[in-house]
Amino acid sequence: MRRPGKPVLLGLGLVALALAPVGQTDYILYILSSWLVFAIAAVGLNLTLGYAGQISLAQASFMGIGAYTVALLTLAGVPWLVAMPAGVLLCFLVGLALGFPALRVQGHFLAFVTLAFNTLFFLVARNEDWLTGGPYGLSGMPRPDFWLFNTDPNLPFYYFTLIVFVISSALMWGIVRSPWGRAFKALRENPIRAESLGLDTRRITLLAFAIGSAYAGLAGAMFSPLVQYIEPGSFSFVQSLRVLLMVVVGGSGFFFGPVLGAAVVILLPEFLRFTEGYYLMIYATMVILLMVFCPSGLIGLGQRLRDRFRPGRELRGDMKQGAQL
Amino acid sequence: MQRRTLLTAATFAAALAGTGLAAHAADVVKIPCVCEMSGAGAVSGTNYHDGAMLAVKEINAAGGILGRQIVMDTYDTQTDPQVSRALVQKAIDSGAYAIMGTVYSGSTIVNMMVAQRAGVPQFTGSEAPNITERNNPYIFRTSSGAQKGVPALTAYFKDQLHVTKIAVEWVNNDFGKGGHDVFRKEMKRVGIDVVADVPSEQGQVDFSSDVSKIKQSGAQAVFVYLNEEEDARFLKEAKKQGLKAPLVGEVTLTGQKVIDLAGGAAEGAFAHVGLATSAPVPSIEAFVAKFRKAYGRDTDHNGIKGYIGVYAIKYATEMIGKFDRKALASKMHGLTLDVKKYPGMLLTTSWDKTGELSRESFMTEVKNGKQVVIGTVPAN
Amino acid sequence: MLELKDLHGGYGKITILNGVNFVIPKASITTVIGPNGAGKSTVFKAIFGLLNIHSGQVLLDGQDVTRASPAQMIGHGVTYVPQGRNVIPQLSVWHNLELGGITSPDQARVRARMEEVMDQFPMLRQRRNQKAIELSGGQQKQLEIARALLLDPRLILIDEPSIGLSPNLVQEVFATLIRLRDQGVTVLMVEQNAKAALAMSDYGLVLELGQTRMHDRAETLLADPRVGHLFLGGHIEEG
Amino acid sequence: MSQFLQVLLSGLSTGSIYALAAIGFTLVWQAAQTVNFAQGEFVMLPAFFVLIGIHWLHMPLWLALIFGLIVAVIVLGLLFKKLIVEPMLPNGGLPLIIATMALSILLKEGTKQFYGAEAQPYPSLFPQTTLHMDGAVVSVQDLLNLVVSLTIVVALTLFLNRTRTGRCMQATAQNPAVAEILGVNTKRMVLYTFLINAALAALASFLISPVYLAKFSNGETLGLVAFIAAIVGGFNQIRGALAGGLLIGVLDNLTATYVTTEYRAALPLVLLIVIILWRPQGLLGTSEGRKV
Amino acid sequence: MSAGTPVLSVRDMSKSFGAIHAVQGVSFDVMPGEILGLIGPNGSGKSTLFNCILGQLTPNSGRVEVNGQSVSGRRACDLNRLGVGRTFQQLSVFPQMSVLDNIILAGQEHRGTMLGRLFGAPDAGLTADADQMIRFFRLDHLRDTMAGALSYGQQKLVDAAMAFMAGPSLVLLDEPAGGVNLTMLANLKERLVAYNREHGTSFVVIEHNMEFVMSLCTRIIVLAEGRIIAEGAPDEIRSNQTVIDAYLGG
Repeated sequence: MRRPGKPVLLGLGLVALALAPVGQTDYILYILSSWLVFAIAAVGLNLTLGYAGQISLAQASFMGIGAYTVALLTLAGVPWLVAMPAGVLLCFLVGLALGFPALRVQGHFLAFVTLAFNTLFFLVARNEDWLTGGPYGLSGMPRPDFWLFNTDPNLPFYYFTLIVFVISSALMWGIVRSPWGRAFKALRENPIRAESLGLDTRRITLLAFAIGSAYAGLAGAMFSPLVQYIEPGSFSFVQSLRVLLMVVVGGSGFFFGPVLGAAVVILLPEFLRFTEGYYLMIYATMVILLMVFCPSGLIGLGQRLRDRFRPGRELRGDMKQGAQL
Repeated sequence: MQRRTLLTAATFAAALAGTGLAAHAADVVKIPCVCEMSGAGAVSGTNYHDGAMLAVKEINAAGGILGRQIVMDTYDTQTDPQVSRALVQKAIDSGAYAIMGTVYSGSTIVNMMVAQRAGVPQFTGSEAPNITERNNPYIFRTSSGAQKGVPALTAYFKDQLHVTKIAVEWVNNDFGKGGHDVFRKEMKRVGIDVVADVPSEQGQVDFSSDVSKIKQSGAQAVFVYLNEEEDARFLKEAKKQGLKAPLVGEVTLTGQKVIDLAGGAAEGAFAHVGLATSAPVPSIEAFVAKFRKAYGRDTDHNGIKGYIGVYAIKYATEMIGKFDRKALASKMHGLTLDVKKYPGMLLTTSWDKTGELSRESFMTEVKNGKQVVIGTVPAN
Repeated sequence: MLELKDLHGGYGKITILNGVNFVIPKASITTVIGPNGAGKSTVFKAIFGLLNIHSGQVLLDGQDVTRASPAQMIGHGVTYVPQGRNVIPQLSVWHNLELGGITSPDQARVRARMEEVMDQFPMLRQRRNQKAIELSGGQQKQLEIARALLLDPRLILIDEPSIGLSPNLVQEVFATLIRLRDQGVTVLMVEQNAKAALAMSDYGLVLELGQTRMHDRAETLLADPRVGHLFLGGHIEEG
Repeated sequence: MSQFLQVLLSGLSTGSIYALAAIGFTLVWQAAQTVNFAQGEFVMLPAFFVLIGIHWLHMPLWLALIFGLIVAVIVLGLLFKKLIVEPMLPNGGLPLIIATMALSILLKEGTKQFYGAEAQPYPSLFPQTTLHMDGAVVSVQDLLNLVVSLTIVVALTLFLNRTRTGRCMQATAQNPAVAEILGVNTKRMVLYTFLINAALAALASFLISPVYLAKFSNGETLGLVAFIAAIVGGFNQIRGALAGGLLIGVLDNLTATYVTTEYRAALPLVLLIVIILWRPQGLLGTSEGRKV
Repeated sequence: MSAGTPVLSVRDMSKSFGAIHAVQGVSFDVMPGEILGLIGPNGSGKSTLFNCILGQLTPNSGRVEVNGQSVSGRRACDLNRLGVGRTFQQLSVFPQMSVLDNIILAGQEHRGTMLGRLFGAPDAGLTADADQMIRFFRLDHLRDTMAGALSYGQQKLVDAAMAFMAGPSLVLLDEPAGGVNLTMLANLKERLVAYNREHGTSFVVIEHNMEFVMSLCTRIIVLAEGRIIAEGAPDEIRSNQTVIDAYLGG
C-alpha cells in the first residue's frame, strides 16, 4: 500500500470535487449532489457487504427511514442538524435488529430476509398515510440553513453534500483502518477462525449491519432536502438493487469502490442518453460483461491492469471467501 | 487507491463537456418534453410526447411561434420521480421557454417545484388533485384533475343509476389514491354509502378476491379507478364472476387499449372522460386521424393532452407577443381559448387561477367493442 | 494389468504425487498403505481422471489411459469406490444401484447384473425401495461396492472400505473382494486398517510423501518391522 | 362459503403458475447453485416470442406456441447457461447475482424497445366459458391452468424419477462428485436443467399471459413471487416448490379477501422471513448436505 | 497459577451421535508447560473430543476446566479470552489480509475494550509484537503478503503464529503437520518446541504423523473407539503392543 503521492492524489481528488460545480448548470449540480448522496449509502453497504461479507438488500429502506425521519422532523420545524442524528440513530438501531437474522442464516437466505424487510418497509410507508403521506409522499422539506451558509440554492447545497460526504467518508476510513475494520474483514473471510481468536463475531456482525444502515440513514437525511419530495417508490427494493450494483460494480471491499460505482450507476446512464431507447440495454450489457470478465468490479479491473505493468504485487483475488452468496 | 479520485475528476470533466448544449439560437424556441418514455408510465408518456410532437410539426410547418421554430427535446424520466426532477432541471438549464410533461402525478409533484423555482411554465398531463392545490403559478393542466372529473360522475350515480350503495376499486398509488379520496368525499356529500373500498396493487394480476368482495358487498354500482392493464384484468374477472352491477370509471376504463386488452369483458362499461378520442366532435376525429397517419397507431387521451398543450403555449405567447415566461404564466391564468378562434385546442378550454383546466367532457360507454360517447358534461 | 510410470500430479498448485511407480498383476489384490497425506487417495483420483496429472503415465493392459475422463475409465472396465459416503441420498437403493450401469448401452444386461449383484448382497434386495439415505453407513458402503460391480469391471479401485464398518462387515467386504479376485478381477485398495488388509492381500504398496517407498508381497511387508516403524514414527530408509 | 371457494380456486390457479416458475428456479439452484434474479423476465419473455410468431411470422397459434417454446429454450436455456452462468460460476455467487439482475434489465428494456411498452392482448389457449360450482364461478381457463400445471409437474417428476436421464440429473444435483465417478456426463445434465427451466418458464408464460396480458414489466412481481414460493416450499424439492406456489397463490387471495387488502403483499414476505428463520430448509425441504 | 493446577482438565467427557458413541468417558489433565499428544486411528474420536473441549460441540456429559475455571458451554471467543489458543486442521488464515494483519487480528481482541479499539491506534499497538511473532516464525519476508498467496506450509505457520499471538496458556493444535513438507515440518516443530521452552505454554496436539508427535510431545494419550487405551511417554507408546494392534488393525 505504500505508494508515493497518495496524499497528493487524494488532495487532487478533493480539489476536483470542490471545483466540479464551477460554471455548471443546476442540472449538473443536482446530478453531482445525488451522486454524493448515493455514494454515502453505497459506502455504508460496502462496510456491510464488502468488508464484513454480509449481504443486504435493504439499503434503500434505511435510506427511507432516514429520509422520512428527517422529513417529518424538519417539516415540524426541527433543525436539520437535530433531525439528521435522530434519523441516523434510528437506522442504527433498526439495522442492529436486522442483523439478527444474519446470526442464523447467511448467503441467499440473508439476501431474501433483507429483501423482504425492504418490501415490508415500502408497504408500511405507502399504507400508513397518517404518518408518511402514503403514496403522495411528503414534500416541501426545507434545505438546512446554517446562519451564514444557506443551502437552499443548488450550489451551496452541493458543497453541503460534499462536506457531509467527506466527513462521513473520513469516518468510514477511520473505521475500516481501526481494529474494527480488521475484525469486519476477518468476519468476511473466516468467521470460525475469527471467533477462535477471541473475536465476538455476533457483536461484529450486528455492528456491520448497524453501521452500514446508519450510513444509509445519513444518505436518506441528505436525500430528503436534496429532492425535497419523498415517496415510498424512492425506497423500494429496486433502489436497494441500485445501491448494491454501485458497490459491486465499483469494487466491493475496496474503499473507493462504491464511490466510483455510484458514479457509474448515476452518471453513466446520463452519458448514454444519446443512444435514446437503447441506453438501459447498453448499460445492462456493460454490467454483465464487467461481471463476466472482472467480477471484482472496476477497481479490481484497474488493479489488474496495473499489476500487468507492475508485477510483484499480490492481487486481492476474487471474493470467494466472504461476500459469497 | 487514489487513482479513483482522479478518475472521478475525469468523470467530472466529461460531465462538463456533455453540457455544452446550452447554445442559444435566436430563431428557435425550446419547448422540451419531459415524460415517461420507459418504465410503468411508458404508454401514457409516449402518447403525450407523440401528441405534442405532432403539434410541434404542424406549428413549425406553419411558421412557428412568432416566427421562431419550436425545438422539442425529449427527456425520458423512466417513470422515476427523482429522475424526472433532474431532467426538468436539465431541460430548464438548456434554456426551456416552457416545459411539456410529466404525465405521472408522482413525478409532476416533484419536478413542478423545480420549474416553479426557475419560473418556467409547465404543462402537465397529470390529473391528481393535489397538483393544482399548491399555489404554484407555473403549473398548468392539459386535462382536468380528478377533483373535477369525479364529481361529474356523482350526478350520474345519483340521478341516473339511483344507487344508494356503491363500491370503489382503486389502484393504491398516488394516481389511484387521488381519485379515491375525491370519490369518498363526493359520496359522503351526496349520501351514497360506500360499502366496499378495495385498494389494489399496481401491476396486480389476480383480481378474484377484489371482485368477490365487491360482489359480496351488495353494491349497486362500482367505481373503477385503475390503470389500463389492471382495468382490463378487473373487467375480465368481473365478467367471469358474473358481477352484475354497472362498472363506471374515470378516463381509462373505456379507453381503446382497455377494450383491446379485455376482449369482450369491457362491453357495457361506463366512464367519464375529460377528453375522449372517440368523441363525436369533428375536431377530435380529425386529430385522431392525423395521429394515426403520423404514427401508424391509435392514441389515447394523452395524445390529445400533449397536442393541445403545445397549441396553448403558441396561442398564449402570440397573445402576449413576446417570449416571456412570466408573462406567459400570468396570461394563462383565467384564459379561455375558444375552439372556433383557436382550432388547435380541439375543444374550448379555460384555465383558472390555479392552473386547473375546464372544458366540456363526455360520458362514454363501450358498445360493440368501441368507446361510444353517450352524453356530454358541460364545462364547469 | 495396471502400470503407473513416474506419475506427478496434484490439485491446482499443490503437488501431492511426486513420482509414483508400480505395476500390479491381473487378478490380484493390492493394498496401498502409508501415513496420512502420503497421497494414497490421490493416486486413485489420478488413475480415474479426477486430478491434474503433471507428468507420467497410466497404462491399463499396456494401453495409455493417462488423463482419461471418469466416463472413459468406466468404458475401459475400471470402477472406483471413493472414501466416505457416496450414495445419491434421495434416490432409492435400486436406482442407486442402477446408476452403476447408467452409461452402459446394454440396459438388459445391466438389469440382469443387478439381480446377480443383489444375490451377493441380499440386504440390498430387502431394501431396494428405500431411499439410500435411510441405510446405515455400512449398508451404504455395501451399496457402493455393489454398484461398482455392476459393469463387470476388470479393475476396482476401492478407498478405505472399512471406515465406519463393524468388524464383521469388514470381514464380509474383504471376503467379497477375495471372491472377486478369484473371478479374475483386479483390486486396488487403500486401507488404514493395514494389518487386516495386508493379511488378505496379495501385494502391498507403501506410499510416503507422494512416492512409492515399498512394493512387495503382502506377507513380506507384514513381516517387515519397518512397516510398523513407518506407522509409529520414523522413516523408511531408501533401499 | 361460496366466496371462500371462489377465492380458493382462483388462488390455486394463479398459484399453480407461480409454482412452474418456482420449480424452474429450484432446479437451477440445485444443479448450478445459481439464483436467477431474471427468472421473472424468463416468464415474461416467451409470450412475446409467441406474439412474434403470430404477428410477424403469421403462424397459427399452435405453431407459434411451439416456436415460442423452442426459442425460449434456446435463448433462456442454452445461451443463458453458456454465455452467462458458465463463465461466471468460478467467480462465486455475488457477481452472478448482479449479472442476472442486469440481465433482467436487459430483457425488460429489450422487449420494450422491440415490442413496445404497451400491454399486448394475448390469445387465450382455452375456451372462455365458466362453470358454476356451489355458488362459485370458475372459469374453464383457471381450471385448465391448474390441470396443465399439475400435469407438467407430474410429468417432470416422472421424467426425473422414471427415466435414466432424469435419475442422472438427480444424481448430478444431489452429489455431482459421485455422479461424475459413475460416468454421468454432469455438464450435460446441468445443461438439461437449464433447458428444462427455460421450458417451464415458457409454459408458465403461455398459461399466464392470457390473464396477465403480455407486458415487458410483468416479470417484476412474478420473479419475486417465484423466489418466495421456492423458499417457502423448500429450496431443493420439486413438490416443495409446487406446494409453495399454490400456498402463496391461495394465501394471497385469502388475505386480500378476509384480512387486509393494503397489506396483501406483506403476508408472503412475513411468511418468508418466518420460514427462513425457523425452518431454512423450507416446509417440505430436506436440509442440504451443502453449507448455505 | 500454581504449578499444581492443571492448565486443562477434562473429566468424563462423552459425546454420541445417534447410536455412535464417538467419545466415551474420557478424562485427562494437561499440566503447565506440558506438550500432550493425542493420537489414535481414524474415527477414534480425537476430533470430536477436541471440538467438545473447544465448545464447538455440546458434549452429552463431562466437564472442562481451564486453569481451574469451568468453561463448559462457553463460546469459542470467550474461551480464547481465557487463554486458550488453537489451530485448525484445514487451512485457517484470512486469505485477503496481509500476514501482518492476520497476526495483529489474533491479538487485538485482547487489547482494551471494544469501543477503545475503535478510537485507538489502527494496529491496537500490536505492530511490534506482531513483528516479533513474525520473526519468531521466520516469516519476515512475507510480512506484507496476502496470506492467501502463501504456500500451504507457510499458511500453517501463520495459523500457528495467530494461535500464540494472545499469549495463551494453552494451545490446541489440530493436525499441524498435515500436508506440510518435510523441511517446513522440521521448522514448525523446532519453533513449537522453542515457543514452549520460552513461554511455558502447554500444547495439546492431534496428529497422525507419528514421527512428529513422538519427537514433539512429552506425553501421549492414545484414543481408540472413543476411549483412552494407552497413556505415557513417547517411547512407551512406541513399543506398546495394544497401540500397534489398534493402529495396524487386528
